[in-house]
Amino acid sequence: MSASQAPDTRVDLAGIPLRNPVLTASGTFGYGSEFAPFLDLRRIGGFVAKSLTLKPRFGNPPPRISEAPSGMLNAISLENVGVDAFIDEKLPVIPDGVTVIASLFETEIAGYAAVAERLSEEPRIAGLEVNASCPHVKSGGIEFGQNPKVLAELVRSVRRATSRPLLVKLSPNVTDIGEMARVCEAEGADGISLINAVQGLEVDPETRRPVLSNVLGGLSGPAIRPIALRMVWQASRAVTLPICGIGGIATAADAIKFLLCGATAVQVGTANYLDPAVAGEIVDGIEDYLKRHGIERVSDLVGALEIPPDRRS
Amino acid sequence: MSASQAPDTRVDLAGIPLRNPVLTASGTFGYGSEFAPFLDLRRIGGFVAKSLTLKPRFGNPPPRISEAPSGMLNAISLENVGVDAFIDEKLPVIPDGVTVIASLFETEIAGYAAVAERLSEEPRIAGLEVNASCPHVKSGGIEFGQNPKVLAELVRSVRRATSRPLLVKLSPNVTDIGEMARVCEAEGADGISLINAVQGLEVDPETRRPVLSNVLGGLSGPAIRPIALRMVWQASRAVTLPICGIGGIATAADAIKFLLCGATAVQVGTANYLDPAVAGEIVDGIEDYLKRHGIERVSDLVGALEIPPDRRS
Amino acid sequence: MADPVPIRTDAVVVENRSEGGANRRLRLQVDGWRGFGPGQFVMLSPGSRADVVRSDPLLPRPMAVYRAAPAGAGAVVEILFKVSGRGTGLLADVLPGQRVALVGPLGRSFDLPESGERAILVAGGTGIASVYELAARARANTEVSVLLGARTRDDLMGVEDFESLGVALRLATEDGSAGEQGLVTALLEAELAVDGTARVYVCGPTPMMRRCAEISAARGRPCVVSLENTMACGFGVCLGCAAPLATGGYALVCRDGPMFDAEQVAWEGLP
Amino acid sequence: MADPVPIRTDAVVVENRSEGGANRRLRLQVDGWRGFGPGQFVMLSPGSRADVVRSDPLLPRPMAVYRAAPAGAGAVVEILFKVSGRGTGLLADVLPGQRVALVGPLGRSFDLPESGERAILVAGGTGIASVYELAARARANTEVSVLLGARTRDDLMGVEDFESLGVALRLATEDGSAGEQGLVTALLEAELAVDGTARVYVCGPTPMMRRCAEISAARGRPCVVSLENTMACGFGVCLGCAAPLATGGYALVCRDGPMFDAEQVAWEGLP
Ligand SMILES: Cc1cc2nc3c(=O)[nH]c(=O)nc-3n(C[C@H](O)[C@H](O)[C@H](O)COP(=O)(O)OP(=O)(O)OC[C@H]3O[C@@H](n4cnc5c(N)ncnc54)[C@H](O)[C@@H]3O)c2cc1C
Ligand SMILES: Cc1cc2nc3c(=O)[nH]c(=O)nc-3n(C[C@H](O)[C@H](O)[C@H](O)COP(=O)(O)OP(=O)(O)OC[C@H]3O[C@@H](n4cnc5c(N)ncnc54)[C@H](O)[C@@H]3O)c2cc1C
Ligand SMILES: Cc1cc2nc3c(=O)[nH]c(=O)nc-3n(C[C@H](O)[C@H](O)[C@H](O)COP(=O)(O)O)c2cc1C
Ligand SMILES: Cc1cc2nc3c(=O)[nH]c(=O)nc-3n(C[C@H](O)[C@H](O)[C@H](O)COP(=O)(O)O)c2cc1C
Ligand code: FES
Ligand code: FES
Repeated sequence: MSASQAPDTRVDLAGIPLRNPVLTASGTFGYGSEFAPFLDLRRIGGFVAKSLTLKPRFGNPPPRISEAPSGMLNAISLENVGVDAFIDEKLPVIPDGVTVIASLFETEIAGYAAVAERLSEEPRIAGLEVNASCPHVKSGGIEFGQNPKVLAELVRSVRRATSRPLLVKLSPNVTDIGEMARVCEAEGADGISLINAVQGLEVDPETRRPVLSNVLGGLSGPAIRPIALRMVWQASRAVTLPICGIGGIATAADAIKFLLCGATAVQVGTANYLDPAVAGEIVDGIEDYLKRHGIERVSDLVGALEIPPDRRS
Repeated sequence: MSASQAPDTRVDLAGIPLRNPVLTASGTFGYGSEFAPFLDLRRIGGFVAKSLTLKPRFGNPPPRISEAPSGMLNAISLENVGVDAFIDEKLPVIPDGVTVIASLFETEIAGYAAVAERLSEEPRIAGLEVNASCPHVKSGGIEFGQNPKVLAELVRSVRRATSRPLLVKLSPNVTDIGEMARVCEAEGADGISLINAVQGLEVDPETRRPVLSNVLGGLSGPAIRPIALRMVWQASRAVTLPICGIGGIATAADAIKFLLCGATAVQVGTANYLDPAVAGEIVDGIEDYLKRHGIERVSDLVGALEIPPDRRS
Repeated sequence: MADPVPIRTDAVVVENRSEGGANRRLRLQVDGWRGFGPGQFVMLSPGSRADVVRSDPLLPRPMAVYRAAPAGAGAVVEILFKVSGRGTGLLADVLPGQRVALVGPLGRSFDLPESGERAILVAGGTGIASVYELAARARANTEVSVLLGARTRDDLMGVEDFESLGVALRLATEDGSAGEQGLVTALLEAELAVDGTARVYVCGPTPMMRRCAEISAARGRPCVVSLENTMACGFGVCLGCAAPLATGGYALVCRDGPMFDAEQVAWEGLP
Repeated sequence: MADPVPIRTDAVVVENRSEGGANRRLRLQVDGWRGFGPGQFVMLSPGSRADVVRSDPLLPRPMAVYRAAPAGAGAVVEILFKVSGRGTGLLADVLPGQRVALVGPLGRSFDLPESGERAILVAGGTGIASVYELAARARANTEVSVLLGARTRDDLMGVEDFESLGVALRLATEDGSAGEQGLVTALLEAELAVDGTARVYVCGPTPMMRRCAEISAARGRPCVVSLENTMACGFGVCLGCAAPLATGGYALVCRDGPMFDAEQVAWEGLP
């Protein structure tokens, strides 16, 4: 590759063609247009909108967020405008050429399928991401993504409800992420996204109460990046499905680490709060890296981690 | 309590009487005497020595450690002087009045039992802590503490091998920490310690290699504190066994959070590296807190987290 | 007039000096600044200064725009803040020439009082920083009374600036070290005892705002409060800053506020 | 003589100034300091300054004690360091009066050359900081040659200090901007071509140390190298700084080193 030639940053994520592998993560990018003042949405690979339920939902009482070491805890719960308002009000204001992935969740499997069906009617949506980190009411608070049987049932019924590219976003709160990845593969998902926030708890020693009204929250940000990288690597060895890597990404170097561990694309989450233009800078940084290393296609990085021979178990 | 009266900081951890609830964690406190220049070992509740195997072991090639956001990754592996050298050379130089807990691990269950037997002969050792975060060779790299059946077998056979106070140190890399806690309770452990380091991975994007020679490592430090607090709280609701809380503790406030979540005592780990006197300062800080809040006994804090009524599921 | 479109940039520290007690005045050169409305705020990231990136403390800190003056390719933006934790502790350390990531201006601005309507601005502690610009702009076409309160003299901010504005200024401190001894809410009660129309604007600790809302309601005067919730983003996408509404549901303090009509707020649900 | 017992304290910054290029000189007031041996180091925690505690970057940074002079209730300890990452970037920012957590002195010290034995000190880049005190102490009873190398003039540290010691000093830079053009290893080859006993002490990048070890071995001269591994604790408890030994197994750089006889080291196993 000549130094002047722009590297090819395109990737195909689970049947969704992306101009580059940098997406932004559900719940950290609103419904997209909030970022228009800061970032040309066409510069990034696309965005995953806030997870939708069938009906609008209010979410948890405050406090909903708390700072943590190199991270934050959140317990926003299900707050969203609902699938209809998303389609009627939010989607139309997204400029053409911006790739939109819709995220969905519910507290019962039937609900998921209904939201998926409704979203599948919408040509403007490039693909669906099933958020499996929601507590499954019937399993008494265990997340859908924490039980392989429940997860299988969930993926199966959403798969039946849609023929659109289908990503399943996995919970990191599991013993064996490879097992969950295999469930998704077996049930016909087109790809997996990981990781969602890690379950955590923060306490105020002065009031002796949990900081979050919900007691438990999800830990996100740089703190969880080593865990996310590990899980992406483990999942990439368990399945051939494309993987979208998520967790603590704040720089191009971070994104590249995920690609090397086997992710086809990445999602930037919490970092958007600190710097609403960061996703664009990560795109720039990846291009610089490719040029500097004389790599023609970003896809050449995917899974290119070099493991020392004696560790290739 | 009058302001001048010193609060009672004594606790009983699984049959081990401690002058205060601040221990130091295995692998972060050497064999104790390394800290003598910095800290009066009698000031703290006690220490857990580096995990021992039957024979001395060398450990992994470098790099063994790497910095992470608000934490570090380590892959020291099994390096230790072996149980005999510990008893013959390390224990005798520990001053009287210092509470020593011995930690043990092996790659097979029979090995654990043998180390436990050898350690049980030693009156100077106040109790044993079984490190269940070691890869179980027969399960192909899964940790002992990741499989309830393997964990049950492990605890059962170590329980048979010793009548001394027995703590089981749990792996955090599981879906349901409560289940693992119940296994320990059912098999006759006297208490549980949690958490060990969280499995993570770090990559050098320039060399495209994992930073650690072992590829995977254990994430420790403040980054994991919200995860540890959550697991201690979950375990405390699952069992009545006393719990020793571990993970990212660096201040008295951190320690108190763990007590409130249900820990009877805590262990300070990575923070010892940054400040070898920190465990003593945590003891001081807890005393100050008790005085400031007019609390007579530190044990009154254990499990005293106030949960809002509508969240008491 | 619509609020200006926010920008995101690395502001350069022009000055960072003590303002008495734990308070500091930070002056930032912000290139590309497009103006702001009274009551709007910026998010500052002292924990991830551009020259040495670090991730703890992680979240940016919301700070009211105290005032701004055109300068260079933008403006010098002034912030008055109190050192009260780790983020503000780091902010206290930044030196002239160093950079601080900034996003803003954010939030809605105060609606100015209608012409002829008297404006009573009540502010406590760091809330003082949120009302200076309102005082400066409102005095053009209305009578403005500013009531500032704090625990002690050192906790007051910007008193001289308010004095030079030429607005009616009254102070209250709990220890009597400046102005009247007592709570600023007592000053409000006295002000409202005078007849006539008046709109009350309040920014300060939640109990103070709630009390001001009660006092105003008792007199039938409209009251606007500027809430301070923990924020992660500041522009409506994390949903972290929710404040419960009297009518049920939540508003986002960063996007729908920070100012609300006092009767909109479900006070008992605020943390 | 046994090395002094280490202490752990908050050192107070006395001075922090540029030393040319990315290099800086940090002078710390360390109360309770009990002295140190040449080649010993301290662990500094710039990421968790005592006034604003933060946990990123987390680990303390090992830094050689360049030199120390009694002062007040202890000593002023001098550190020469290069800004090369986040920890050293924060260290570059600390101001006089601010505090930096310090643990040390740690590690073994260099064995001084025997009387009459010539000492050749070879140092590259930041390794220069590790050999100044050795030069200062060894010159009392031996002939000392100091060979300093760096990429360019700006990367050299402390040259004037070495000059005022009155030791034989030769410089090499890769770009010829100071001293001879080329690698410092070439200077060593020239020095060893001269007959007589000599002990070689080396501190610098691993490839340079390895090459010096080979050159010395070829001439049958003893060679001591001071290794730089990533460290978490600095006092032998994390087992993170393991260096592979030629005889199998590992030594801890912080406890058993940082200096080792060159033939003890299994060079191919170093990261
Ligand atoms: C719209 C708005 C405008 C503000 N304007 C000013 C101002 O002009 N001057 C000023 O001194 N302060 C102002 N504050 C309060 C200021 O944001 C907090 O004092 C500051 O965030 C505390 O950070 P810390 O790192 O010192 O405290 P820490 O205790 O370390 O903070 C921990 C977390 O809690 C949050 N937090 C702590 N206290 C508050 C608070 N009172 N309000 C909101 N979040 C808080 C922090 O942002 C952080 O996320 C404003 C707050 C809001 C919401
Ligand atoms: C015994 C000893 C003495 C030293 N003396 C000096 C000295 O006097 N002056 C000086 O400038 N440097 C010295 N160094 C090297 C210095 O420790 C590193 O340059 C420094 O740790 C880099 O930190 P950073 O935050 O700038 O880099 P980062 O890249 O942010 O560091 C990331 C991690 O890698 C470690 N690391 C990075 N580079 C090195 C290195 N070369 N050696 C060891 N660990 C490293 C850091 O400690 C940290 O844990 C010494 C190292 C050792 C082991
Ligand atoms: C405030 C907040 C809200 C979130 N909401 C959602 C959500 O609605 N759906 C979802 O799938 N993930 C949600 N997430 C998880 C993120 O998409 C992402 O998986 C996680 O934060 C880890 O990435 P990060 O470390 O880059 O933030 C949310 C995260 C945060 C911080
Ligand atoms: C370098 C290092 C070595 C460790 N070695 C052991 C060990 O031998 N046995 C063990 O049970 N835990 C070991 N641990 C885990 C700690 O005891 C502790 O459980 C973990 O680090 C979490 O606590 P922290 O965040 O306070 O460090 C080690 C941790 C570190 C960082
Ligand atoms: S602070 Fe993020 S939505 Fe208000
Ligand atoms: S740095 Fe911890 S053992 Fe050497």
